[in-house]
Amino acid sequence: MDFISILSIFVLACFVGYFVVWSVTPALHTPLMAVTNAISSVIIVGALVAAAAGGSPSAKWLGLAAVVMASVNIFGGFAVTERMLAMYKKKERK
Amino acid sequence: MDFISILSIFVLACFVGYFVVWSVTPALHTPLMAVTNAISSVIIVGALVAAAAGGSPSAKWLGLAAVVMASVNIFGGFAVTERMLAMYKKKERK
Amino acid sequence: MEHVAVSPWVMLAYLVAGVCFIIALRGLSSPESSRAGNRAGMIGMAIAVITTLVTHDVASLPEIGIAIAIGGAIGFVIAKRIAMTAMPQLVAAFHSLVGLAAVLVGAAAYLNPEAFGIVGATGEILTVSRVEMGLGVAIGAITFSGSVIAFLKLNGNMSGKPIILPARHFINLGTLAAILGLIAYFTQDQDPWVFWTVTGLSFAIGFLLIIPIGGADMPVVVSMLNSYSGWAAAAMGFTLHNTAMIITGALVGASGAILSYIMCRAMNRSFISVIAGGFGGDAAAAGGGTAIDRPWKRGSAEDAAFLMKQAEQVIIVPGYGMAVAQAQHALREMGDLLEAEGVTVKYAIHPVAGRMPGHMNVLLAEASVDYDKVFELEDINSEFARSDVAFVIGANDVTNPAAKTDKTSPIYGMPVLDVEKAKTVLFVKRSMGGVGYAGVDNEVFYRDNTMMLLADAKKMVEDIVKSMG
Amino acid sequence: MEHVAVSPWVMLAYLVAGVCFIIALRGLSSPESSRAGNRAGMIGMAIAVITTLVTHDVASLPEIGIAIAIGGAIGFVIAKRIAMTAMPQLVAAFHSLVGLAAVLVGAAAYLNPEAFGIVGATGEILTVSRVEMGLGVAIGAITFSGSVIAFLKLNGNMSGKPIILPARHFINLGTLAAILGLIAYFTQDQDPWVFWTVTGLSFAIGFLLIIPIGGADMPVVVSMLNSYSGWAAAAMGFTLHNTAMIITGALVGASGAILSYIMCRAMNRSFISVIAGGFGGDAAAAGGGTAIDRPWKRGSAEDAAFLMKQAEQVIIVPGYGMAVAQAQHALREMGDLLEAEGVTVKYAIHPVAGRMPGHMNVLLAEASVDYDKVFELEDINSEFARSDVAFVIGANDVTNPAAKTDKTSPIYGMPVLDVEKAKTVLFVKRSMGGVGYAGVDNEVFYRDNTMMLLADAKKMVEDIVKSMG
Ligand SMILES: NC(=O)c1ccc[n+]([C@@H]2O[C@H](COP(=O)([O-])OP(=O)(O)OC[C@H]3O[C@@H](n4cnc5c(N)ncnc54)[C@H](OP(=O)(O)O)[C@@H]3O)[C@@H](O)[C@H]2O)c1
Ligand SMILES: NC(=O)c1ccc[n+]([C@@H]2O[C@H](COP(=O)([O-])OP(=O)(O)OC[C@H]3O[C@@H](n4cnc5c(N)ncnc54)[C@H](OP(=O)(O)O)[C@@H]3O)[C@@H](O)[C@H]2O)c1
Repeated sequence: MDFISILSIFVLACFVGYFVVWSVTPALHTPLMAVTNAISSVIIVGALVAAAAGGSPSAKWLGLAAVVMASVNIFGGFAVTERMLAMYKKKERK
Repeated sequence: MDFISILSIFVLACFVGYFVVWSVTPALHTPLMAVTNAISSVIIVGALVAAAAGGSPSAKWLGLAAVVMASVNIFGGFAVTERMLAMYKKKERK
Repeated sequence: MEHVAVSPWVMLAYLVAGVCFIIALRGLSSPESSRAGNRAGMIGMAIAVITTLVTHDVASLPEIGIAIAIGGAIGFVIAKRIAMTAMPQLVAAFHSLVGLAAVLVGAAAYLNPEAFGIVGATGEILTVSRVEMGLGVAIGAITFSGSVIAFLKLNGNMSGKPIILPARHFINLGTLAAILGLIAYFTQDQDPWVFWTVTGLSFAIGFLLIIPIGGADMPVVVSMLNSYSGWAAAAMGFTLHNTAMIITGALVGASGAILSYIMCRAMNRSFISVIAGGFGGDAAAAGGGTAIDRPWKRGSAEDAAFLMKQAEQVIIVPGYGMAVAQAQHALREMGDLLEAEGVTVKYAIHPVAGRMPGHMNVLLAEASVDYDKVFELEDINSEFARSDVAFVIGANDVTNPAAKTDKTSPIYGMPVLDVEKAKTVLFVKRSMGGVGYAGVDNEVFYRDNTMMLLADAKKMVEDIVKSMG
Repeated sequence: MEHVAVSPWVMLAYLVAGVCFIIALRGLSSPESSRAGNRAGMIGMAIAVITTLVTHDVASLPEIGIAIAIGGAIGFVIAKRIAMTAMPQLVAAFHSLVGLAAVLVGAAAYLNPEAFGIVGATGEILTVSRVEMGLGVAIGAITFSGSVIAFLKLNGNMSGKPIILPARHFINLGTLAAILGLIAYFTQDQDPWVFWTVTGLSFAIGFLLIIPIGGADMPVVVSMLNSYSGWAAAAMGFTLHNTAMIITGALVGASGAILSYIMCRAMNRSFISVIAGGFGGDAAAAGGGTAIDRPWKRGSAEDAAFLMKQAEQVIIVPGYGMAVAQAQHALREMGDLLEAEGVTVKYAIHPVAGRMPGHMNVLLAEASVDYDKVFELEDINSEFARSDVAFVIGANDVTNPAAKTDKTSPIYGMPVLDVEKAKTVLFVKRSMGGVGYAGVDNEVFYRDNTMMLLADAKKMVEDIVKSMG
């Protein structure tokens, strides 16, 4: 992938982000914050690359530390979102 | 640009298209049809490439014919959209 | 890669052009921003054209200049002269040109692949480019011939009646299969006969697919072809590795698909049933036989003028008949006179009133009706009950309460305007026998609070204006 | 390119992961689709992680497994245990982890660039990667230290009072300039001191930027830092040529920015004024001095119960105080009892009620209030005039009519709920002196149709429930 392709992808992704976030209903803004938290931990990909590679032990340990942090976020973020979303109910008590 | 970059761009552009078209107000659906007509004539880029190149005279004439058609669309499409949009007025007669 | 390496600046320029097109459509989210959006579209197109010209060795600049000038002049004149009521056929005609241009570009790429940088190491066209080229040409050809038929039907050059061939589904599916098969074979053998047969069959299938569809269903078809022209542009964009074309293709493809969907949903019909064809010939043809012998009340222009002047609020419901009669200017005048009398005047637009999406809005805008007096169905439907007069002009199906109650009606389930809830309904149409697009009778004609104003819409409104003066 | 050539299938997998994340956010457009969306997000994350693991030579799978297990377990337990009222600080804490992870990844890439495929022909790190890395680390570090402060302030471990250093704008701008200058210099000289100084300064600026901002403005800050963490992920995505990270970065970046914008707009404050800091300490601190000696009416739980049982429609307006008091369950019980008496109960949610966007909705959902009884400001504001009782519980600013009339008020221009139009307003708060976030007095307290119910929100509602039984 050349730089310009990546830039194109980024620009279009910004448009998608803009539209998709405005389409979120205000009642779900708190879950939105939690789930964006979880997905921004996709940075774990970088952490895994660092942790997987041989060569530099310090880089490996930094990577492993990053894996731990990102995992907290991923599991915590998705789980708390799931927990919140499970609370939104309609007419179930009738 | 490799195929996967192009595919990524296409996929994201489809999302953008989906969102942006739903965001168009129904009152402007007719101008929407006219303007999409105009922009889909960006195919003129291909026509220009064919018309510009030496080598194959038949390809050149096909290209020139395509340039004419696309130009009708581009000028006609944008002009008629402009004409329609100029009609949408608010409280100007007061 | 085998592609000619393109400078990143060129690719950046095409990306910018694509973004301009996104901004152009985004602008249409409100009338205020729409004109700026349209300008952005023009800028994007200029960027795309200029970038292409400056980054290629142009052996024939004068010819290209002349071609653009000819095309531009034709387009410009058409755009200035066309009547707003003729928008549906204009859009169809323009689509046919996009389709044909795509076919020509595909053919040129086939004849001169070097120019497009799609020649592989063996001197043959790259396999992936062959697929993209085949698909682009096929979609372009279908768009062309389909749009020509749509144009002829909408413009009245051809009867709107569905033309049903025997075994048509069989023929159509066979032809489509042949086209796809040949495109697959094209990857193995780039012989001219394959390419030209794909092209020829695609032209044919475009005709075949559209002739069985009734004239009144043409708007859905036009929108669907709009979508196709987008996908054709996207396929070309894959061939040329051109971001502007890919983005545009996706935008236009999505736009056509969504508009078709909106129309089908608002008509409560499935897309498949529209495309399968056979429904909705000319309104007259479809509903000519309805026997009507129930009592109804006829009114005159004077009655209507009197009633409306006394009203506090009048809601005007325009429909297809208003467009046909070109009554929008007279209607605006009537609205002005009423407002001068202190009457509140609002316009209620059903999503499929008229014959294309947004049709009524553009006509009212042409007659300089303020757009903040023009309301969508959801926003105004609750107001009929609070209004003294609903003035229905050339609309029919969109006011038919059968859609709410009669499960056997062809329009059952379609959302309709509740005009019958107004104190008085004034119904302008030419005859009691003439039905609308769906070919069904309308209960509202026979209600106690309805007064029929039988005449051409424009003439009737002009008479009302005279009686008010 | 100097990058290691990656298989197209891998890139396709990352694209699919990115699309899953888009679908995840799209799902949040309605509660019905939201859980499927969340699942899509999980699938996307699984695809990204698995793709990375299977396409790299993993020298240390056990360690990685343990790291994921530890992190996952911690995250899971926190997610299960956390009180819904503590969501703002939880989000802040999670952001700090994303920021720190980004810094660590950046540092790892700096120490072992070969593993990331960003080494140029000369054996040095590619210039463009250095810029991306520098930006990623800087944004990550700011996100980390800023989020830590936000967490401490929201969690009450640190006073919410703005801490104003002398010449802070000067210090901050200087530090930012130094960071950017060093990143530019980093392209020329990849010496460790440059990298670590950038990292250190960025941690420092994160602290410096956030400490002058008052505790109550923290939600805007958290959202802004959310946006930053997105851009940090996108910068890493550029370095790794990873579509999933780029798409995610853009999504999260947009989300944070838009939420900040929505909050600022709903508070009628400019983003700049929030970020410049100095506003809104602890509510008590900011408004402690307001002298109140105008007449007002006090009511008891019995009065409130009696009034509401007689009502046809009661609109409940929850605010920050309800969250603090954790009164949502008692409130739901009260609503159930009222409905059993035939009273229509609705909830009106102001866009910035509470302390984070959607805060009240999530608390009401926790107490199993049906979400179709919960309305946004625009949808319910016209209903107060038709309601017998507006029951305001722990809300203040969002009901303050000064926003509509008093140009000198700090909240002038902010849209507010028109509670004073209801026949009776019941106002639950702990004291007459305690003001809200904006630190201003509320005219509604002193109106004839207002009855103050002074007590802790939860206690008061429980008392009302008792009097009803
Ligand atoms: N807008 C779209 O995108 C779209 C697309 C596809 C299909 N459609 C369909 O089109 C229909 C639109 O409904 P509609 O209510 O607007 O129209 P309609 O139901 O087709 O009715 C048109 C009415 O206008 C009258 N009329 C025709 N010419 C007239 C003239 N010169 N003066 C006065 N009256 C005249 C006709 O009666 P007389 O003959 O007695 O005068 C008829 O009752 C819907 O069924 C919709 O599903 C719309
Ligand atoms: N939602 C967001 O995203 C967000 C973000 C940033 C800022 N803000 C700001 O936060 C404010 C939110 O408005 P709001 O009306 O929800 O809250 P508010 O104006 O801050 O008022 C809270 C009220 O609750 C009372 N209260 C506090 N603890 C209580 C308890 N335990 N029991 C009963 N009452 C209690 C307080 O009075 P006493 O002390 O007398 O009890 C106070 O009057 C707005 O100004 C908004 O701009 C919101």
